[in-house]
Amino acid sequence: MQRSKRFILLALAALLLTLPLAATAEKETDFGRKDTVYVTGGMWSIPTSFNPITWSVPAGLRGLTYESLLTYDALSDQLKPWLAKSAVWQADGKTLRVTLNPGTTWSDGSPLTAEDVAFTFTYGAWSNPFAGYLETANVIDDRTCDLVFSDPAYHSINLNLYIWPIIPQKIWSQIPAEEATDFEPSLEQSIGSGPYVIEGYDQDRVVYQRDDDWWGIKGLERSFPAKRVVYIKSMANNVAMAMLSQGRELDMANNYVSGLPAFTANNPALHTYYKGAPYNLPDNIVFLMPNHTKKPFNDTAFRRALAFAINTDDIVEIAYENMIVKPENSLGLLPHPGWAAYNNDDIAKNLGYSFNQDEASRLLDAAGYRDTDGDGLREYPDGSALSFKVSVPYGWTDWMDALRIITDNFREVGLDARPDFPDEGRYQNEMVKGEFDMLLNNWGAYRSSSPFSLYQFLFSTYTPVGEDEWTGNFGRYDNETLRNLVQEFNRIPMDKTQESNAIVRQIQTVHMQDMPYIPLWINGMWFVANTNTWTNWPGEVGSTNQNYPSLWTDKLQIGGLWMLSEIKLK
Amino acid sequence: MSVEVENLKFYYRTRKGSVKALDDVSFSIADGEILGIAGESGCGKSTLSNGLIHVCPPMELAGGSVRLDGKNLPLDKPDEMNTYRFRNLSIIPQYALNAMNPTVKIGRYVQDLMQSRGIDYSAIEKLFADRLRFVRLPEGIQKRYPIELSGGMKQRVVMVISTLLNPSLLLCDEITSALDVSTQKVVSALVAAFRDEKIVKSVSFVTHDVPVLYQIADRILIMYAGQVAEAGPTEEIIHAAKHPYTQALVAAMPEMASTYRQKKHASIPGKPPALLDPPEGCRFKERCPYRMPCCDERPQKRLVGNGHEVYCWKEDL
Amino acid sequence: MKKYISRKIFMYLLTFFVAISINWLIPRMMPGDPILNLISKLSRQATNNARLYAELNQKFGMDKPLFSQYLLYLKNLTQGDLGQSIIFYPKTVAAIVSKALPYSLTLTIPAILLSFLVGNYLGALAARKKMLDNTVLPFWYVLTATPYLWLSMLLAWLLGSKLNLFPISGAYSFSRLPSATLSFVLDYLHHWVLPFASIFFVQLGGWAIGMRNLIIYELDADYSKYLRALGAPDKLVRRYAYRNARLPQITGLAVQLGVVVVGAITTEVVFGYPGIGLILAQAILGQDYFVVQGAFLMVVLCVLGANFFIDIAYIFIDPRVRHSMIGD
Amino acid sequence: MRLKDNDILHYALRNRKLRIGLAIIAFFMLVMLAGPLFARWEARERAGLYPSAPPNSTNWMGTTKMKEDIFSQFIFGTQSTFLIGFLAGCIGTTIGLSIGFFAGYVGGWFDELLMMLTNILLVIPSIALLIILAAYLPYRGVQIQSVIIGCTAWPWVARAVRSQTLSLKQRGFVSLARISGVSPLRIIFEDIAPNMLSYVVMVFILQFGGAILYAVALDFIGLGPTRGISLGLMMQEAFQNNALQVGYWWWFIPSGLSITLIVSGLFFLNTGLDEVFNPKLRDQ
Repeated sequence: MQRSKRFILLALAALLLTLPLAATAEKETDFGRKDTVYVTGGMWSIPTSFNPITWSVPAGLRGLTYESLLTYDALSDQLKPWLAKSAVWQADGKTLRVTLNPGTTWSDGSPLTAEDVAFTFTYGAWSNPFAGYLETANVIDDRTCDLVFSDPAYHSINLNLYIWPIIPQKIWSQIPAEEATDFEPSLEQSIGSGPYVIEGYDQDRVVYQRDDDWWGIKGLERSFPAKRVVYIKSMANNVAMAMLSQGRELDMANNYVSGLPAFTANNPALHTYYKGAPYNLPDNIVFLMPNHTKKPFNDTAFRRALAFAINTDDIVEIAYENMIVKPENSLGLLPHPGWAAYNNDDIAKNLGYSFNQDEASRLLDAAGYRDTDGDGLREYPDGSALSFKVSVPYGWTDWMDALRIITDNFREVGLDARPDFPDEGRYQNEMVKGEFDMLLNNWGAYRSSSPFSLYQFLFSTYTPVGEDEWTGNFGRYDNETLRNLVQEFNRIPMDKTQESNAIVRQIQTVHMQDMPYIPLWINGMWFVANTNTWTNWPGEVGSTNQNYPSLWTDKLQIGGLWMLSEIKLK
Repeated sequence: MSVEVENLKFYYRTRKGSVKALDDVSFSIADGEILGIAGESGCGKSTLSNGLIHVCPPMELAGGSVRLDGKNLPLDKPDEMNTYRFRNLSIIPQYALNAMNPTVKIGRYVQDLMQSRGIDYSAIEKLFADRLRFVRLPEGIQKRYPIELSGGMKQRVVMVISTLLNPSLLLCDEITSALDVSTQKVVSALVAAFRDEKIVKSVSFVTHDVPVLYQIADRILIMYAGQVAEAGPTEEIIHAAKHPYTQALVAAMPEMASTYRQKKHASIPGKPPALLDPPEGCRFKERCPYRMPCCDERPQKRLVGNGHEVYCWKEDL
Repeated sequence: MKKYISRKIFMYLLTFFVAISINWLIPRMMPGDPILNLISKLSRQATNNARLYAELNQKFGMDKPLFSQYLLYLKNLTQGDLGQSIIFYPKTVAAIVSKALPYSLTLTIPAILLSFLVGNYLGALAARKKMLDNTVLPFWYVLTATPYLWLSMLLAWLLGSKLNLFPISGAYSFSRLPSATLSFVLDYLHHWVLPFASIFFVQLGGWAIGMRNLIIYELDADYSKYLRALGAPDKLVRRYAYRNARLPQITGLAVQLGVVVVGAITTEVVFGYPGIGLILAQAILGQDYFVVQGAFLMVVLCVLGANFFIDIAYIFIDPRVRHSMIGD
Repeated sequence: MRLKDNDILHYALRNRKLRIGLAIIAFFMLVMLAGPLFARWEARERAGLYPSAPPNSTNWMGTTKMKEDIFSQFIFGTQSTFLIGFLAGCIGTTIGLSIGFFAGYVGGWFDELLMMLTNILLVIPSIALLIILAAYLPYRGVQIQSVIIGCTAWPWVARAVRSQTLSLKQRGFVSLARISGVSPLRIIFEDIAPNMLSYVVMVFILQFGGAILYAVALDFIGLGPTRGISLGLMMQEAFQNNALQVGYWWWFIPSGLSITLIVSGLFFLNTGLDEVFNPKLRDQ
């Protein structure tokens, strides 16, 4: 009895002593360090289904394993060939002719043909981005397919050409379309066309292994230096930071990392897109969304006053420690070449807002919101008490910090505003049902080939209270003219910028005048890399890898894939 | 004389001063003798037993000596005492019913105990079995846990264990107080039997129950407030007590000698003095019906018969 | 014996039944539509909602009266159907939980058992000498008073990031896939050390204190006095005291199992250790009630199982229990 | 009676563990009560000149990333952490005490029933129950947190109190009181309760400390108060913002260290009291 216990103690002590020794010795690993790139960010939950056409797809699957027809260079605003050599609108304006690159194959070696393209875009209704307005998909030959649209929504179609993955007909034709999203392909069934195949996965990772027979090595004259890409599930902030600085099992993180400026200053191996502030490229816009079905948010003057009250510089400098760019103007557009044609500065100057609390107070006074009972807080014009809350999901720390600044600003102009941090579930519930006072959201305001995606998010729908709104007009802003303008915008071909800008000017004018949703700040494309093993990460200077540095879901197609093919071994 | 106790003092050290629980006590026990020690609770009789076996804080040896078989016991050196304990002097404690480790089998217990004392168990195994039989415990009791035994059985097991090494002196500390009357009888008969069989040479039998002593003791020592009041042959103490306290104590016993029926003593008025700061002189004086001025001085030992000593100033003893 | 065991089994079944009923009841007492709560997760694919709503409503029998819902819940449970995860869609709760369970068990069971053994040993050691006791006791107190996560973070920072001795994330290197090789096992152990140590040390303090107090009581017990009176050396007295003090500690072990779950959750979060705790924390933030409930059930089941095991083991360890059973 | 003669008080004043525990708790009580006089800002006020500033003459314990004054946060955080411990401790002790008392005192099937309930809740891990409860509550404040912690922590108190009551019941004075026809409530309050007072105080202290640790765990996994500040939240925010990695020790150390100190102080207090009330454990 005694002896065995002593033995256990000894064994334990020995174990604890030898493990660090084992660690310091050169470790034998399964994956060669120089063969593998370790990335994190963008994979928020455990990998569940390797089905490329569900929303819960593991990060990297669309892009590394399943490919889209085109890719989009989100830095230079250009569509680039990928599976397709080209996708050209025919003269009728309704037919999109897709021509595949030569030699496209699936990972099992069988050819990827125009049949697969046609299948992808006609398969089912749930899982098909063109469902409803794609008339037919005509296979012209092995390499060519015509997609014929009844009512071509050019901007939406453009978006999906570089997002949507082509799926193998031979696998998916066996799956009834209505079960498509429930289908969980086994690893054998996970036949993609991309440069990597799934090698394995666990609760906290997916390992992609390079397919050395990938068609693109010849077809695109492109290759990937890393034999493996290990996608690590997003981890606690401090763990990510520690692992990044060690660089042992993490090369790049697409995470918001609090304290990054102080941290990079002491770690020369760490690399960000910009050497100093703002460190990150702009990626999406966060809006303050008032609920238009509630008082006082149905009052335009009140909303405009709110816009003037917010010190967006504080958000950038304090909440984000200067890790993001400051917006150029109040239009709520990304500083991005693809959207530059629509950056109508004059509208912003004449109708927009800037941080000016005197103006905010003047507007509120003029609209009758005054402090009539002398408690330092404004009341409704009729004298009744005015107070409201602004919601952000609990745990989104950077947003929570930003929101504290915003509600402080509101108090400074005499408004009784309280920050509210509900759980994400309740936040979403209140959002889709229109039961909130005000909230912050950015769902559809991301970098894309056209600001249509932004206006579709904000203004394309209207759902009365009682029904659920899922697209983006959560505040139930009811403006039919604006809705029609957004649809009109979608129907103008991509290259006719002048024509579309005329419409966008109208949208922006209404937006700035009515201020239904207030643009707040521009979130960064969080990106930090460690250069100990892999170098030539995207950067403003000194890098030939000029690609959008993101491996978030559906961002590989706008730069992440290209980035991975252009990093170099140190 | 196998035991000679001279001027023994055991004090309890407390933060308010020393409690003189046993203050200058002398007596002796002859070979083959059972000395009964009686007195009210708090008179120092249990302190005496405990102190003889193990002086440990807060108890301390304040003076005096004990000779056992001619050798001085190193009472102030607990470690050296270890050699004498069990072998030369042993105790059957007051708490005999809880004295065994409940989670260890009896045989195993004795084995561990012997091993720890450096005694070869196999040499003693048979003796142990014989002794168990001697106290009329069933066979195979070595393989049982104490919890499986009745109170009387536990008591007997402890008696066997305590006397296993044939000690010269056996201290019995209130061993009958927790038992029912019939078991009391058996137990005290066993103590006498141990003596008769020469398993133990002499016995100090401490109890507050004088009738029990009448049955087995050869001599009786009456203690009061940490000191000896009277000592003498059993018959004399019971039937011809000299000390006023002894008289009161004996008078309080109902129907002496006919029965062991337990009954509360008819109480003597008053309380024993506090031993933290005991009064000068005779300690019984406050309660004594014969109090005299000279009682303020400590009474000297007076021999009033063959081996009958009294500590009292009263003249017409 | 039989009576005792069957009585125990009955109590545990009853407890389990109460636990699963609480589990069922709580979401239904909360305001709002639980299914809709779940669906709001599916927002990114709006088209799915109506269908999923109908499907889930039917699956969980939300349209039926409460009592039949309860029966349905029990029926699903007996078939091992814990429901459908939303944040980990389309995985079932059973699949997620069963994948995570081995990680939690291999982390917490050794931590509990080893801290129990070592803590008891050290506590007994400290009870031996006043000096030793006075010097190490404050240390035990500080250890038990340390929040698990605070210790986890400090360990991760010091031994992980600063000294670079141990990895601080995951259950095995990101440079591996599981295999049955020695190097994988070593790697696994290497990742296991820090989360293990965080739980181990906090627990250790508690056990040591408990043992110390018990030993002090036991050393004062009659049987210890008797041993001393018989001249037994301190060594034997202490050995017996330790032997007996261990028994109440084992009862404590059963209770501690439930408490360790706290440590396991926060520790797993800090180290990104892919066990039940991490799943639970994620499910809480994502309001994935079915996963929360599934994880809860799993934890309850483990704790109940361990308690039952200890109760039965007690029969063999403590003769007093065995004896009282015969008396039954 | 002179002070010197009072045994309990004497040992209490002499007991080192008790003194250490009292000193720690007194210190934090002082922080909590006198602190607000010195706290120049609200916990959430962006008061500092610089974000993440180390301790300086304006912000004595530095600032957070959000320019909040850590000294002020520390004071108000200590307040609510104590409040959580106190409230939850009170609730847990009260429930456990009443159930244990009545189960032990009344006995019979009533006892069986209550103990069955207690044993059931004792095995169900309370943290899991806590998480479930907290996860479904839409709003959480310090008070709600205390209530749910208190409501899940009582079973072992009940069990311990019951056995104490049983042993006290055996003693003569209770049966004497009973024979003399005194009402059970009077027996409980006049005879049993005073005898159990020391025990109750110690149970309360343990509950106090335990509740603080539970609250920290809840804060950490995102089930803390949705508004307000506590030491647990401070620690969680420091963790979220990489204070340790970046080296903002002034943000990270005070909260974690205070929690550890407060809880170990409570444990010291508890053991100290145990030794004072229980002569067997006293230092000789």
